Amino acid sequence: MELLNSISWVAVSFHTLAAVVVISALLVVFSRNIVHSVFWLAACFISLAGVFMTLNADFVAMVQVMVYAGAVCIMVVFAIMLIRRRDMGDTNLFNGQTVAAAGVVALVIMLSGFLSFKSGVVVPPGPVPVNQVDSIATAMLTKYVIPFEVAALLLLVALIGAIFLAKEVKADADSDS
Amino acid sequence: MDGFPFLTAILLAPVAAALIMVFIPRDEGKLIKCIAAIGTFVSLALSLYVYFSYDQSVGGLQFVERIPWIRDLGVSWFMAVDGISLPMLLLTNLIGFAAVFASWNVNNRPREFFILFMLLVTGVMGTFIAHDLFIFLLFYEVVVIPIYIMVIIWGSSKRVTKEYAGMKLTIYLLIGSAFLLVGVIAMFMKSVGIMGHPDMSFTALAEAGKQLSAFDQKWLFGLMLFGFGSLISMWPFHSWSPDGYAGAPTAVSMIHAGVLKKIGGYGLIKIALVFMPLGAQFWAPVMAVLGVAGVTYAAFGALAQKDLKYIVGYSSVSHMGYVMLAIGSFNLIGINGAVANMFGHGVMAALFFSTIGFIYEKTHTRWIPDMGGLARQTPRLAVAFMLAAMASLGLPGLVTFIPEFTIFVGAFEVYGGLAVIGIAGIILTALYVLRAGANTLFGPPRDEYNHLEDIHGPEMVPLVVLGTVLVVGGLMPSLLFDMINSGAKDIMAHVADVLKIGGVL
Amino acid sequence: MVEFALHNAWLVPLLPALAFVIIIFLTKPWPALSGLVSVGGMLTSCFFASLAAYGVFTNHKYAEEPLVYATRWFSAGDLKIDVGIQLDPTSAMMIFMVTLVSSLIFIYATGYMKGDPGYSVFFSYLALFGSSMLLLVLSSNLLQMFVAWELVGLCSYLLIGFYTHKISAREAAKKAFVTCRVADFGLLLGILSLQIVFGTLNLTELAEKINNFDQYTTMGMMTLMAVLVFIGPIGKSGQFPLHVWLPDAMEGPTPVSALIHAATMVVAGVYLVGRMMFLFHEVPSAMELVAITGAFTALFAASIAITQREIKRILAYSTVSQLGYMMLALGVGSLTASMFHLWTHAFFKALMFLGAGSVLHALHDKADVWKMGGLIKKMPITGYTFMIGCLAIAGIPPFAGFWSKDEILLAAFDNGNYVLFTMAAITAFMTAFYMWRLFFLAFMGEEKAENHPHESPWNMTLPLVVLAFFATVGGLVGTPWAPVWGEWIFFGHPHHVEPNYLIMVGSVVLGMAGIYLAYTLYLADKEKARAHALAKQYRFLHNLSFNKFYIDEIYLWFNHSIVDGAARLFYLFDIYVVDGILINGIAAFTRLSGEGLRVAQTGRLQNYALVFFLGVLALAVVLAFTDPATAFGLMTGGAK
Amino acid sequence: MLTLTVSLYHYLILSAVLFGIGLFGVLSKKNAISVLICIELMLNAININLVAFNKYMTPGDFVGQLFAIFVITVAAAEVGVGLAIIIAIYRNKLSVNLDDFDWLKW
Repeated sequence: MELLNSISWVAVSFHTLAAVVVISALLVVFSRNIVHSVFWLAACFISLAGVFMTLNADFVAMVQVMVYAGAVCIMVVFAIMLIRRRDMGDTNLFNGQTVAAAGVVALVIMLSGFLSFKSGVVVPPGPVPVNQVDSIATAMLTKYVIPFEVAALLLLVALIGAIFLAKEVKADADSDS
Repeated sequence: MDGFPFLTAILLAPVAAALIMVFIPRDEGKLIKCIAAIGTFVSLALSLYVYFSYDQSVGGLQFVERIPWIRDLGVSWFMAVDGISLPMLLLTNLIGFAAVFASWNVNNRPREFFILFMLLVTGVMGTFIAHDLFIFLLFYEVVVIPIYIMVIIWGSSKRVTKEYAGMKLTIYLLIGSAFLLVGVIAMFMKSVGIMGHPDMSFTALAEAGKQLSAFDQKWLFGLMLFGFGSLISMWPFHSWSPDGYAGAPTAVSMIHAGVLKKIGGYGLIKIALVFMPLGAQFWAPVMAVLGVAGVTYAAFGALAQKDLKYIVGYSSVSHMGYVMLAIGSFNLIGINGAVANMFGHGVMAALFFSTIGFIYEKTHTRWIPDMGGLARQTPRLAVAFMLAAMASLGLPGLVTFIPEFTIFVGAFEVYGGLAVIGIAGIILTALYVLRAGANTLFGPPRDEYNHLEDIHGPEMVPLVVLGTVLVVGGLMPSLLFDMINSGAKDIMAHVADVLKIGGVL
Repeated sequence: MVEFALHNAWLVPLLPALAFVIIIFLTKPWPALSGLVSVGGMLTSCFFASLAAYGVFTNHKYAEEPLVYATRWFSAGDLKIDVGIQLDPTSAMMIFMVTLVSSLIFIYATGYMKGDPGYSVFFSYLALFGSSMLLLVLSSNLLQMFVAWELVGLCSYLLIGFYTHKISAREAAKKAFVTCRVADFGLLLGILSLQIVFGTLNLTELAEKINNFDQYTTMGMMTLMAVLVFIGPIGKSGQFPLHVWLPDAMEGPTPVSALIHAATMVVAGVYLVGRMMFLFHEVPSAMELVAITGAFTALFAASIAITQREIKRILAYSTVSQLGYMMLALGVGSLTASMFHLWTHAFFKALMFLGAGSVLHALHDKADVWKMGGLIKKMPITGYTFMIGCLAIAGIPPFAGFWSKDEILLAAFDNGNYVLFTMAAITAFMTAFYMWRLFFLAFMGEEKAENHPHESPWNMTLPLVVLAFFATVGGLVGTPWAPVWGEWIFFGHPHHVEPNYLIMVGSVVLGMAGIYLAYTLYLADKEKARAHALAKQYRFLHNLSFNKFYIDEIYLWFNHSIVDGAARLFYLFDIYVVDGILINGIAAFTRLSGEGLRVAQTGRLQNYALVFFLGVLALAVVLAFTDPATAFGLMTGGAK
Repeated sequence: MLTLTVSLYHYLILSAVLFGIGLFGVLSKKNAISVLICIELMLNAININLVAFNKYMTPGDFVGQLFAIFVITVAAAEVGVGLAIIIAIYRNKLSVNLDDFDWLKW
């Protein structure tokens, strides 16, 4: 019991979730089948939502699940289906610069890890407010209302753009000729 | 002086002519040429007036016009003339006027040709009368573009294509100006540091130059030497000259060999030497060696040529070697000789190129083995050719001899044996010039040229104008030398002044 | 009037120059008028020259101190050059001789050139030629002299190459100019060093300063200057080894040859050395050089002349030889003898050249003496005047050449250099031989049937007669018994020589022997069998002499192989190294580096991203491991 | 004994690793869709940072979370447009292999 008490459940869940995140992310990259990649991506997103929970960011976690695990993954799956092939094996291969990329990435990780420790951020103590959704909603609709609206506009434009781009071009070709 | 802005008027007359031409229908070739002639003539007449009303006993800068322009950079519209810029200004106008008539038979887009030509002349004149470093560079850049376009459109392709020639010419000019620009900016920054306020005028910069450290002077002069050196076709930065002249249309060759090249020598004397006397002293032997190398090398180069324009192209490199040698001799006699030689060579080269232009126009060849006996069929052309040839080999009695002699005196005093090698160039010059003349003009006449018309009417103008200057300047060298001496002695006095201070420091 | 001429002697060169200008700009379309202007100009000039000469020779103070008037020509810094007139007995004698001989030649040319399409131009050139020579003679300044010197060269170029359509004329003209140019290079260097060392080029001032030259310079420098100055006359006066242009100069019309060989141009060199005696006098080694060059040239040219076939070529080599004499005289220190020979030579050589011209005129330019013969019967005036010339040059008293040649031999003998004396004596013998060989072959003997000679018109024969007169009596002004000449024209102190009868008789004997030898070989022997046999027997020597010791070939080879080779080498260097490697190399480097870097543009986004992150990494490293201020400085290039 | 704690640095390391994996995928995958997916991973890594900093540095404020939400929004839009582009290209080239898309090379 003492042992149990001494274990911070937040810490445990963080480490577990982090492990899942990293492993599933690795699987996203290393799967040879693109469909598998997308599944691992969904797993990664969901566990990331858990990570957000450990950070007391419930709302973000929820959005994460809805937008990423839900919308984005589904969209990607649709796209894959549009570009369908009979055999989905070997659809997700590495290109010629894998080794170089690995080197650069290793350096990036080392450097950012080093910088994280070097930065010496002092964490100020302080209570974490509980009623977060309220606060976020208030902030978003008062102080950040313009970015909010701009984001909405962006989504609209992206929607129209996506439709326009993905539309069949045959009609255009006809009208051109 | 008396209020009327002569120098600006001289500068703007061709511009005005160009502006009028814009409104003339393109097929009115005759009218366009007449306007060009009038524009350049106005400039010529005014500059003659200025030349002869310049007070040599007073010396210094005269006909000064000074209007502040960009105050933060200390730039002002500072136009003035002294004993060094006046001969150059006069030369530009003489050649500009003659070149219009040498191009009398340009019938391919005459309007564009003459508009560009007017701009070219204006740019060259501007460099000689501007006494503000910024304006000087401005006019220098004005020159580059018309030349490029004119070579590309109206040039001729022989050993190299005209596109190559134009490109080479332009890139060289730009490289020269790049060196120059770095030097000028550095000089300006240093001068701001010394004076405490920006001022781009030559006079202020010369004063500031007195306080430049010896080290600064050396590297600044080095930059300017290579900038101006590639302009004056200093060996080994000369190879644009033969190709460029060969590709360029007659008028451009005339202006280019006649005066544009001289901007290099003029700049070396009036800018580099005056601003950085210690640097000049340091670099003087280098200039002399490069000068002598240029003289001999280019003379041999000319000897191997069979294309008339190449011969004159190489010969002008060779003659500019003398100018470099003279500046390198770093004494008053040498500077006198350098400026006078630039004048003499300018007149001579212009006459040469105009003659070759006419020969080419009439025979459609510049290849010497294809010619011969032209003296019988086109005697006036032969006279012009021989006059230019004799001036080229420095015949006494023509305007080129006394300057060369002066240079030899100045250089021989300082460099002895080195100068002897340079002076030996006169033998080679005689050899190639006479060979070209003999093979072109003399010998049995060729039947295919029997129908040739000799030059007549407007085509005579270059011969008359430039020939007169050649002879008069040769018989009365004091007309030229008194003027140059009045400018050169000021410069050398200033230089001696600075050297004395430098010695103390 | 005499005073006016004395003080306005600049009119003497100016009048012919004016004639030149008038002909070129005004009277060119009317040949007869042009000829008149030219002759008129020269005659007027001759008139003034005579007056001036009269003025000088009646006032002995001019022999001590020359009459000089000058004006500033130009100045550049310390370099101050004057132009002016220097009248002393030497120059007075020269202007008289030049204007007189020139006038006669001009008159002759009016007949000789009749009908030539370039008649007017020819006379304008002649006038300019005379004017330049007169300017040279009267110059008070070395640079002015050089100017005239070069102008003389230019005129000779124009006149030698007057028949522009002939390739040989063109080449000869070029050769003359370039050869002289080579020599002028030396002269110019000499003038430059004089200017630099002594700070003046005015002859009188130079003479004073050189008198005590040790204040200014060393003996070595003096020797150098003297030798450099002497190079000019070597070229102009056709001394060995730069004599090659002179024989070729006969490509011009004959009056030109006469003018070049007798009165103007070639004697300019001798005159210059004479004028510069004050320099040479101080430098014994230079004097020796002058003497040796002169003696050698005299002998050398004579040995070529004895085998030549063309009439003008023989005369040309005889000129070279006689100029050698004059140089020899200068070299042994006798300005008097040299100028005396110059004076007499001008008359008899002009006479012979004009005579040769008359012959060529009659024979339609057939120049080979072997194809002539018996001309004296059909052309008596030409023939007999020519004979007078031959007598004069052979040194037969009382003709002019005898006195001057005798003077030179005497001067050489007195100088004590017996080798030079012997060379001069041998030359005298050879001269008599080859001149009379020419005379016997061309004028005596049998007439050739294919020739139809006729006597020339009066305006050609009149000058011959006048010149013959001077060639006969011209030497009497300087006989050993009445040395008027030496009283006036001397260097240092008046020249008095005791008549040396041994040398006098000896030189006459040598001349007679030469004539006799020529007589036996070429006139008495109708078939010329012995002459041919001799030529065959000494084939090698004959060929050597006939081919002028192959000097022209050597020069030609040098010019074509060495100079042109070097030129080609330089040009190839320019095209392939300076242009090809250096200039186009830089251009090619720019282009190639572009080509090379182009490959980096793979078009693959992921490549770019990779490099991009590498850059970000580098930047991050810089930012992470350096002090922020330094990092900022690094990125902004040090600007504050 | 092993004390299992969690601090800002843990989150930063996780973020760095996730970012690195995503970057690796972006740089080395052939399939365009896969690259798009990996970009999402990178964006998520950023989100971790934003939210973690929010919690540890400015607990009373929600700017970090707000920013994360905006990032998610933009990411969603980006995926939409990106996929549309990939489909459009696929229609022309019948390939989603990025190695084939090098028309902009030299």
